[in-house]
Amino acid sequence: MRKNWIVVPALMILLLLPALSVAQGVDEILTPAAEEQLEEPDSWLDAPGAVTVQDKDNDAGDQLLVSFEQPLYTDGIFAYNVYRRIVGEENWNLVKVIPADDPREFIDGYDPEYPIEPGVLYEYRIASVTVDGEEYFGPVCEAGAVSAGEIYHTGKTRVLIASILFIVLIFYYFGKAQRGIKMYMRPIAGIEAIDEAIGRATEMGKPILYVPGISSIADVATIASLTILGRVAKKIAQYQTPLIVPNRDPIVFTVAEEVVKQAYLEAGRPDAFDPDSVFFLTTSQFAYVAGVNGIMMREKPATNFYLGMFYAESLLLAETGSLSGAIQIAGTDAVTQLPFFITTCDYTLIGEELYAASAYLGREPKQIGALKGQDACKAIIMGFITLALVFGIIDVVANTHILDWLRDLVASPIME
Amino acid sequence: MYDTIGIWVGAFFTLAIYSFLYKENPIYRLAEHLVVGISSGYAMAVTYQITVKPRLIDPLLSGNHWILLIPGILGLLYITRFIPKISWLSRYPIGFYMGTAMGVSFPLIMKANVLRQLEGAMVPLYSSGMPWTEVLGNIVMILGTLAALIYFFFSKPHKGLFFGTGSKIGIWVIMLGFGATFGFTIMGRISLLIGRIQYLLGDWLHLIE
Amino acid sequence: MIVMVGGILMILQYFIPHQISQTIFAYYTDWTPIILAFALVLGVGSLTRIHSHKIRRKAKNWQYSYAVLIPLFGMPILAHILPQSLGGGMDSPSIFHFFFMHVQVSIQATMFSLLAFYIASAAFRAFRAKSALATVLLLAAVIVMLGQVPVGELLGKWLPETGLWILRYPNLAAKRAIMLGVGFGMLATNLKIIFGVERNWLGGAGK
Amino acid sequence: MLNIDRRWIFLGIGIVSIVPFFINFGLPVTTTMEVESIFDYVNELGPDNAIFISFDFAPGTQAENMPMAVGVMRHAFHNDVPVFMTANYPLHHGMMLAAMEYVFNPTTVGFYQEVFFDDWRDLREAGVTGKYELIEAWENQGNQLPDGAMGWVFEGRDYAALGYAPVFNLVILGMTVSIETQYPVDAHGNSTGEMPMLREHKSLREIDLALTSSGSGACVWWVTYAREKIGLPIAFGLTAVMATDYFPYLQSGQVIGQMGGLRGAAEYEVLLTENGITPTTDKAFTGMDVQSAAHILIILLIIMGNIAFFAGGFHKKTLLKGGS
Repeated sequence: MRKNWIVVPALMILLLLPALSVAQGVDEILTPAAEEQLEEPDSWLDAPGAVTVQDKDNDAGDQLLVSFEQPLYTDGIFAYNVYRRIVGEENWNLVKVIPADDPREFIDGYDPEYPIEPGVLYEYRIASVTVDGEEYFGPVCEAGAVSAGEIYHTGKTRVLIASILFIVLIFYYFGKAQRGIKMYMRPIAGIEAIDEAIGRATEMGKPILYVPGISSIADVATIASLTILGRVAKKIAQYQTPLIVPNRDPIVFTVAEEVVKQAYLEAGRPDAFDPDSVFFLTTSQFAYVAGVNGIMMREKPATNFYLGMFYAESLLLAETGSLSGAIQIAGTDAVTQLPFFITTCDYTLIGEELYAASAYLGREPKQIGALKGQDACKAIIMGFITLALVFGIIDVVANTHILDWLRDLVASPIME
Repeated sequence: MYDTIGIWVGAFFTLAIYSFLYKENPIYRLAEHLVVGISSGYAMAVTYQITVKPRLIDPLLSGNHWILLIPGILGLLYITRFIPKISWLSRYPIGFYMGTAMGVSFPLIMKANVLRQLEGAMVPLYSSGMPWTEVLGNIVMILGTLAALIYFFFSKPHKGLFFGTGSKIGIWVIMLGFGATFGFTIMGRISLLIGRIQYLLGDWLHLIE
Repeated sequence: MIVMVGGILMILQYFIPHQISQTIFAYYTDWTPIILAFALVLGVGSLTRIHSHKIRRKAKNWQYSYAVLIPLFGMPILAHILPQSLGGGMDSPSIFHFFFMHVQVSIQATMFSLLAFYIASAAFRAFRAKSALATVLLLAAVIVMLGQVPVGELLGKWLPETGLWILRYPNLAAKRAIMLGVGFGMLATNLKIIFGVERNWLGGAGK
Repeated sequence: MLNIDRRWIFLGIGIVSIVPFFINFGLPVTTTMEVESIFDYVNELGPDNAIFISFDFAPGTQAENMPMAVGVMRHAFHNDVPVFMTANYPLHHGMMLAAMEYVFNPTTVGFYQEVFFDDWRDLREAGVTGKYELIEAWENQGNQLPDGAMGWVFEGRDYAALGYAPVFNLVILGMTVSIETQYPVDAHGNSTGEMPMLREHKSLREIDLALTSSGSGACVWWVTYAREKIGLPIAFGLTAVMATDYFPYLQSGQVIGQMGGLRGAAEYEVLLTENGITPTTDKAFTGMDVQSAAHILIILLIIMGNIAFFAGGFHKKTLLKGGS
């Protein structure tokens, strides 16, 4: 029964197997006549009609949109086989099997084994297939179009607009910052707390512990932390309070040392810099915690700063610090660690506040510019959400559908 | 046999780590160092097996994929990092990767993190048949998102009706969110402990099923 | 320079479906894994350096450095050089697989479960409702914790329901706001790196 | 009182997490819509569909992530849905192999009998690749399903252990075009091109679901690179620590459902057992009793600690002005 053509793509049978049971069920109930027909050796199926081929939009020239006319009588058909070949070639390739219930339109070219070459003319023919795998061919149709790649993807306009808007805003504020225009930034409560905590340690004559996180220098949080460390060290240099900075990452250690040295220099007290105050502890996470906890219990610092990227060790550090009675100020963008800091520390810089604090303290124009640019984008988002809220209320009250319109404005299709 | 020894060794190292709860000790330290070495060694072996051999060495040896020499050499430049004189060469592979990775992710982040989330925040407040908890939830969700965004807005002082009240509501919403995270974090850590106890009591001692 | 060209090229690539852009992208997806495979050498190299230093200088606890170095080089040898008949190779059963399955998995799985103990200790000694905000946080945490376990349902149906409500709405709002903020933060960082404003990530390479 | 040696508290947690194993309460776990939606989705699938299970977790979180991956894997095997398995990091590769070892191990209740790729080469070359005809032919060769096994699972027909590939986000992107170019061979060195399941599902476009059981932010890669690009449905299996952060993806429809932590895994096990897909619930469900006990202990500790703190005035500090 099985003919040559069906052995070649053996997988096809598989595809058909489950459909088979469904199709048979349907046949039995709805069209007993069709089944009888199938049993006859010269049974006759209606072949599909003409094939229409269009170039698909927004592709790399490797996809064609193929649709074909459904046969007049669909009884007994449970699938269609789609064959394609380059015009002038001998062999047909079976490129797609479409179950009878599926739409008669599909995108050809997704199959990596039979790719479509851009600019090549193909011809198609489609066959109706019976349950037993017999095929009845429709006409051979030359494709009405060749596939071509497009220069621009029209489905991505919204992303493009958003991206351009974002880039323009960031660069606008970059420029503004570089021209030295002062931009307003609201005071961040954490910064006040930092100053106050330094003062407190000075009064008590006890050291200050500064943990710059345990991540690498590539982490934005670490970079932010080191900027803040510079400012803190400068203040400390003026008061001559001892500073302890243990490090976990060797590269962060070298940068931190530089930063602190520079800060003492800027404060006019390079002589007060103690080279042992910034040191490398160990790379192992829990050993690092054990080391820092030891320092906390021995030296009893008056103030602990935990600023930067933290993982599971945050809890252990903050717990010991809280027991030693120190004032603790934390800041991280690690959302899972923030709750631990909030419940154990006196003040916590939450997420972006850490970046903002660093930009604020560092006073590097471009950082502030970037922050301003991001703020502008947030303002746009906030505008949209407010509008959505208003429209939502109007929708409920007046029974309109303007919210959908607004949603469509920003919605991008799932499939590209 | 193979598995039995394995489970005993596994149980030994599990207990070695737990001994840290009592006191730091040499066996704990040994386990801690071992894991660093083994995991890096494992990563090297697997990377060779899965990437370097089938994607670089095999095609090169087969002789007609000379273009793969370019990434191969670019990759080798990483190693110059250890030779101080020419360590600047290692910037090229790092630069290539960072630049392209940043570029690839830019539009995708814009879509998934920004546009898609904005779309998600625009839900109808009420449609027929919604229970009151869901309506209240939607209102809380929209207002909460807005308020939390205000909290992270640095260009305006947190004063007045919009920014003042907004940021206050914002921090409350953020705290509720963190409370949920907090609860889940505790839950997660305990789950991991449960996993180990199942290993010790079940796989090792066969005391429980 | 490479950074900038690479970055801009890849952004544009997203919007251009044309075949040339796709070919470039295919090369990129082929090459990057190969290049990055070598990056592993960096990590291994610095590990080797740190620990051989320790051994040479007989620093504190230097003996343990052997526990890092021996498996570091031993594992690849076991996997690729030792013949199968002597327990080489990567599939089970082999010495390589044994070390992974029974030593490494055990140690790593246990490491994080240590935190269950520390959380309990911190719960008693450090989690304080010292401000209104911290109180809200702790209350939400308690409700969610009870709501997530079967015993919460015994205490009352409202517990898991309130827990889920917190998760589905206020938590969603907070996380979405953070996600938007972080999204913009990442985008800005991407731009800063592409256009060379931010250079710290080079970590002083070649300086 | 607050200065109590914390080793006593450690001991308390130790006891609380061991004792419930011996006194089985078997408290019921009710299921939530976040997990049900994954279950229902997988339940609809059959032999012509295929799913991905991505092992995106390290040994550190296997207690939470493993039951999720195993649950979905057994569900798929039960419904004859082919399963592709990937891992995004070398260590995660080992987790994938461990999951297979568990599901195929005869000591596991309700295990599946695996048939290695090479063992059914002759049948494959004879063109017998459909699941049902394959089982028939295989059993005609004199093979018998061992006692207690839930069914046959043929490597290359029912599962493909693709494993780890570096820069996994790009691998996902590449698989949207072709799985075979990203994985010319699987983790056991078998040629993927010869696998029937790969012949039927050549790219992610022909896949119906990807579950990422994840212990890191890498789960988002599936959303960014597969969901957003070709619309592949994604399901999340997340550690509890991460679970709350990903609700926005759920609500915006970027993922179809998520399992959060051991609780999520336990819910899936309950659904599997209730629907007769596995004979018994598994490790996650058993763990929930301990979870209950430990949560209660920790809540009590928080309450006691706060009472002692506010009553005893332990280390009273004046609050900072800057802080609220």
